[in-house]
Amino acid sequence: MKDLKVPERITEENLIELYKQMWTIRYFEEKVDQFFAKGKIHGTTHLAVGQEASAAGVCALLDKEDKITSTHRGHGHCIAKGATPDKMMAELFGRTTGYCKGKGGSMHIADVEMGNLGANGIVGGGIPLAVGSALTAQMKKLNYVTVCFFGDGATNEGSFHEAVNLAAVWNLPVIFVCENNQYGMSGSVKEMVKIEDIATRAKSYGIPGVVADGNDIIEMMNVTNEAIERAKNGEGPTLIEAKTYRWKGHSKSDAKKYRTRDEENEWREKDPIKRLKELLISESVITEEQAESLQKEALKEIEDAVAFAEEGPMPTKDDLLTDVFA
Amino acid sequence: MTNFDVAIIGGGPGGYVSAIRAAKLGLSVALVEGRELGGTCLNRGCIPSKTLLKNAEVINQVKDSKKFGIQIDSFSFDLDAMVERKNQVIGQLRNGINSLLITNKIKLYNGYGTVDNQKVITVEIGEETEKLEAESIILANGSKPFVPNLPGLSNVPYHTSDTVFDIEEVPGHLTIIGGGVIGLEIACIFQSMGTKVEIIEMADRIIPSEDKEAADFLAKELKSKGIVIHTSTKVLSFKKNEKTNVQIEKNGKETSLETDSVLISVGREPNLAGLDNLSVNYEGKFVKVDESMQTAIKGIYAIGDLIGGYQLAHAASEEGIRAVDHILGENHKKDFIMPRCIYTFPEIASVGMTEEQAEAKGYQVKSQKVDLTANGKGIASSENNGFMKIISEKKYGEILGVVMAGAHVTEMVSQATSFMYLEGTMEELEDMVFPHPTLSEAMFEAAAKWLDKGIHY
Amino acid sequence: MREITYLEAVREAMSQEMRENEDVFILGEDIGVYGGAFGVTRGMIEEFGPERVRNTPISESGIAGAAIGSALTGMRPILELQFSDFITIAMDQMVNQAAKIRYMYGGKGKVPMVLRTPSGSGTGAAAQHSQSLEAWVAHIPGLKVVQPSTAHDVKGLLKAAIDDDNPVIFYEHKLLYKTKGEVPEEQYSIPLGKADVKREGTDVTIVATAIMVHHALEAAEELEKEGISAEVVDPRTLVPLDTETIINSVSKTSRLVVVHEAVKRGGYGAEIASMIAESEAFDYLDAPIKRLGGASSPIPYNPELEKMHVPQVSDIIQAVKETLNKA
Amino acid sequence: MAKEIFMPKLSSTMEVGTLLQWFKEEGDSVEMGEPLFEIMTDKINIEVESYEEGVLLKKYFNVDDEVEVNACIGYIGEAGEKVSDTPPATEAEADSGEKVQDDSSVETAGKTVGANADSYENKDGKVRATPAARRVSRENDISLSAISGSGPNGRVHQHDVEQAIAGGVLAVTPLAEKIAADHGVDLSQITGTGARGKIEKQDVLSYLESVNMSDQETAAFPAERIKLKGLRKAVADKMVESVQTIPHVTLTSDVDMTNVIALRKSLLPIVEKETGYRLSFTEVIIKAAASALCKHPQLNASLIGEEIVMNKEVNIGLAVAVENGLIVPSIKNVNQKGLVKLTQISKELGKKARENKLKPEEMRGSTFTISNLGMYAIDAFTPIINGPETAILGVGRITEKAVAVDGELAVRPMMVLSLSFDHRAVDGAPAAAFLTDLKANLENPYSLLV
Repeated sequence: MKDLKVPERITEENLIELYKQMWTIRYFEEKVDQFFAKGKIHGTTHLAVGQEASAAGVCALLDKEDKITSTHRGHGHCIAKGATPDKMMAELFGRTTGYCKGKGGSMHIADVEMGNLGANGIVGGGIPLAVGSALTAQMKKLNYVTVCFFGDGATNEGSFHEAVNLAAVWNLPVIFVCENNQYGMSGSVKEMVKIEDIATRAKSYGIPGVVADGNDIIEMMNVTNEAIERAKNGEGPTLIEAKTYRWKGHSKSDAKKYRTRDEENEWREKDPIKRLKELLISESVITEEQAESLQKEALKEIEDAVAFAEEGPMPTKDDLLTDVFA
Repeated sequence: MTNFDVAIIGGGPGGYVSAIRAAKLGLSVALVEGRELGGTCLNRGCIPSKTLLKNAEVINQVKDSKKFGIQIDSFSFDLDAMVERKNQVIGQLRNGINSLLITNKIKLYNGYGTVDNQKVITVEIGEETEKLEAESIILANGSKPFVPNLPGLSNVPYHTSDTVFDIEEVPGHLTIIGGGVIGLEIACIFQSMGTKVEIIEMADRIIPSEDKEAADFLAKELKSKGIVIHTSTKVLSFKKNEKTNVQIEKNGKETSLETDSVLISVGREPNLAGLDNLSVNYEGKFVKVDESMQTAIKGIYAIGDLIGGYQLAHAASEEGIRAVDHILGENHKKDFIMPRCIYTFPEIASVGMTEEQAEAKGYQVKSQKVDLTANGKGIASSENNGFMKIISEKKYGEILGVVMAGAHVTEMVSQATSFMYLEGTMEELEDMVFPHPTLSEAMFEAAAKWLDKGIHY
Repeated sequence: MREITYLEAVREAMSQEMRENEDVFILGEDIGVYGGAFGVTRGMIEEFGPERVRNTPISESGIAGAAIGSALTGMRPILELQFSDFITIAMDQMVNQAAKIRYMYGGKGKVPMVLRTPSGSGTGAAAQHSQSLEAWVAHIPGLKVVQPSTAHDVKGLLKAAIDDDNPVIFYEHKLLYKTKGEVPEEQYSIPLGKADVKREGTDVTIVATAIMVHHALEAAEELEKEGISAEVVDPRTLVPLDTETIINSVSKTSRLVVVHEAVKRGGYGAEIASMIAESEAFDYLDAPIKRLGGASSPIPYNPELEKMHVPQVSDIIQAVKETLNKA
Repeated sequence: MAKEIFMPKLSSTMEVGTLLQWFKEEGDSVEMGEPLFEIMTDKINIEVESYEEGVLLKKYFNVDDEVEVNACIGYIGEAGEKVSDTPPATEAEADSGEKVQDDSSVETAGKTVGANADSYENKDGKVRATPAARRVSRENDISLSAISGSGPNGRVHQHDVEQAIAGGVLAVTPLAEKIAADHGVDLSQITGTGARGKIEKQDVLSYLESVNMSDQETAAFPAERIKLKGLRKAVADKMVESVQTIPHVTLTSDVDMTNVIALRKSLLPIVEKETGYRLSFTEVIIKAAASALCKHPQLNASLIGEEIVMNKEVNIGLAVAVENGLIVPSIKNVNQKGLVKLTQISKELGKKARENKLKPEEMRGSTFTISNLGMYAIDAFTPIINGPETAILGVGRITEKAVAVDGELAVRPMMVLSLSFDHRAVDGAPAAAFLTDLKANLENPYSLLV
């Protein structure tokens, strides 16, 4: 693995697993999109096709105890943090076998025991929560980090400013990962943020800010690794800006009028999965056939997930009022 | 000029009762009284007569003591002491009324008041005059004895009920002109003191407005006590020589009698002083009012002897209360059930209609009379002369009227009044338990007999 | 038994709990050396140090979110919001995050935290620092709401709130801080959702919250003189609400007057009134239910106007008499 | 295996999509996520990406075709794969059997609160009462309408009901109860005006009067059985009493009305000018009867108890038929009144009777009654005496009859008079004499003037 400069804890198996994981994420999102289009899944959804590398890249460095908070476009984070597609799909089908017994839905899938503190329907809603998680780590002297995923849009929310500042002044072990997919719903980041790189905002809170190619999983792993070291050494939080692009609309009824075809095709060229595949093959980590079979395994896992979801029982009237209070 | 919710002219039983009731119901009240509180009733009527009648009763009992095995050799009585006791009773009651007025914050004006149509009252107190104004006014001026100008009357000394109770010495012979309630009661007083009493009545019987049987019974009793009663007799004239000579005429035959003293008690006339610039309507000499005691002028009411009718103290009070209620917007529909009492020996009491009145109203009348002669308590206390009569309506047994004659009936009549007021019928009266032995159980006997279920009758 | 103030009772409840339980800590603005805007946390930083008495930047959304996040991950934070009016800034975190996390995550995950905050008018702090917005949070499934009225109750209820595994909004009325009462020294807990009949009575039930409990008791004394026996019920917690005690009381007295300081329109009194109208007690109502609450205006600055804004003892007496046709 | 391309459902309200253009031709290769075709929905135009990879095998629809949501519009698969030429029928709603709710038709989670308020028919009508009062009245089965409320606007409170119960079912005086029972009146229908709502005699009497009035309005009795109530009852009682106590004898006599007809014709304009009413035969008969009664006072007498009361006044009762009964207003001192006055009074009393506006005194004090059935095809009948009166005159119709006049046959307007009299007070002879005089008065009415 000559020029595959990856953090040392990352082995070739990890890379292969990551390649398959990215396909799992993509097929999950495509299948979900298909089902929503057929009206078989209820409500709406926000898909992270094209952003697989930032989720997989960051979570590759995390242990089970480490915690993440996610966004309304969080299927990728979920899978990357160890959630299984079958329970996720069951949740989207509203079945009691889903992660949240069918009560949470696409924007709120969470698995607290597995460290996934949950997706969040409120833009920037999860950022203060991540800071809180980091506060617990500091106060109880637990050696875990908390990764906080959010989009470029969230950086204009009050909660982002207040939480990052609080983490900074208390030197909390939290890593703020801004997946800058260029658009906050229909607002292009160029119209909504004056500065070129969101990472430069970190300086105003006295914490380091790093720009990374969100579609290069290797680079994402490296910058995440550095941030984890800082956090674990009590040097406080880091802001990572992952430049990436979401191939699909904001949600199912988005005709993407706000951007051009060329721009989309330009970013499709930087397909994170294709780039990892070419890298692994060129580094002879895997062969073309292995890549094919990994891809098929991923698709199979998703189709099984759909079957599992469709068998799951629907909740009954009695479920309505449970779980309101602990 | 001060303003009151209610101003009342006259402090008699009509005036002071309505003043207190109005105050209790939250109205600001003024009471105008020229003479003494309590009016005729307290000072010159009911109270003095009942007080002296008690004296008379005791004298009679002393005279009767032999019947009860009590030997009294000789006794005497002191008229001045009796009059003094009478005045002491009146004083005590008058102070009572005064303190009631104070506790109820009623403003008392001690003077004669005249009222005008704008409801302004001018009161003369000594020399100065005070003016006061009121939303509503109740006229309770009361009445005074009526003295007909019979020929020669002016040049002989005579009493009216106003003066007779302050008499200095017991007359040997007393002639009473008028066989009404007042005349008869005074007759009983002086008869007990040994005065020879003669009564001159124009009508064919005494107490003409009451039940005929009661009148006949009373006349018989009074005669048995030595009181001479001349009915259908007119007074022609009076002449003064050493004694007073009274010319009378009955069935065209003129006679005359000598007497020491004369009492005029032929009726009472309303005190109209103070009403001259008030354009109220009159009915004969009495002020005309509607069923809620209101005169022709809105907000001006009249009650008591001033409007005629019963001319009784409790009638005046009841009429006063009805007027006050009307001022507060409430109007009573039911007409009065008014008991009447005569405190002669024995007494007469009645309530409701006589038989004639009932029949005139179209009721199918069936009445029932029961004598007291066989009554246990009567015999025991040798008070068994008298009767109870119930006048009832055939179909429903509605009690239309009750007449009682005998001892203590003035107390018992309230039983009959309450029965009629609460609309009890003969069945309930018969069904009710009366204490034995009592005179009042005669009511039970009458009801039982009326239902053909009599026990002793 | 010794007497301490409502404020001392709050501090004592927190200190005693923090001595027992490491996970319990308090965060908020100016709660450290300054001792809290109303002096509730005075002396606590000296005992527990800045680690567990955490002075925060003025970021209600941020610190509320941090409290929720830490609660989700094992801590039991007590968040002091300096004025209950500022809940508007932390509303998203409380309503969309804290209240809903357990339900959205299908019962996995819990948020054991207490948001304590001084509330109510009477201190001349004017419109933005004197509100009573308990009806907002009482409307959100997932949040519990507590309004203690006495020093004894506040200590027991705060203990229960800290022990509760759910987010609890804990309102302390400013004018009550200085009121005294008998408070046991040892720790004790008053269960949430248990009303307290502060005064027995037979003719009318007065349900009152926070400061209004004291006004109701005063009114009841006056009414007693006029032969009217009033029962005063203090719900102590709005969510969960002890409906049973209120229903039994109204069924006994057959008349109900509900009084709270918050604006009458849309106030929690409407919830209590309709709960009664829908309950067994309906058949025992012998007069229309009466509600008293704040006037429909922001809280005025002028002290006289401020007093008028809130139901007075005389208003309670008048309302009671109206239910008895004696007004 | 060829994969289906279907028309996506892109909004909750979308039913169909119109195909705007294809970006690929049959045989082209297609990448996953690559735009495949553009459609127009009810809201927007949108490019649809392919969910599959492979070669576009078949296009079933062309530009501007309207395609149902979820319908198959083509296939992607391996190159050369065979697919059917016609689109398959739109899939069954959901291949996996459960129907996934479209979000637009989500049932509201809240349970629909059944109208659980027990909608017992509020038998108390529009009575203003508190729930507690209603509960106590339900539990004790007494009607609220009989209770006067002490609350504002007369609202009935609990203690009002309890008091009503405490005072027996209803506070009523013994006398009032007897009268009500006697008339079969339900006490709970009467509002008492005595102390605390106690029902007194006067309340019952005024209720009876009102019921007489209201009886007419509430015609909603079950057709077949009408209870003897109100006026009907009153008339019934009177008739029974009269028939049972009075020995009735009825005499009839035939009267030639020729002259009366002429008299009436001449007097019509005069009376009409004076009163606005038209003089009718009844008034003439009343006048004739009055003058006859003066000559025969026995027929004008009343029998009260054991006494025959010789009435000085001649007050004639006029039987007026009203709905569901009969009322007898009385015209006072008929003998002193002329035909003008009589016409006016009798017409007005008739009108008042029919409108139930007669005052009690206008119905009392009559000494002799006349019942006229002339407007019907009735000749003679046996009228029942209206106690305590001792006689009653029945008037039949005027009809042309062939009669012998001075031995020759003539056609004359004849009318039968039927006189019933109380044989206890009046014997046949005096009654016959009266009837003969009355016939004479009518046959030469001018004698009335003298």
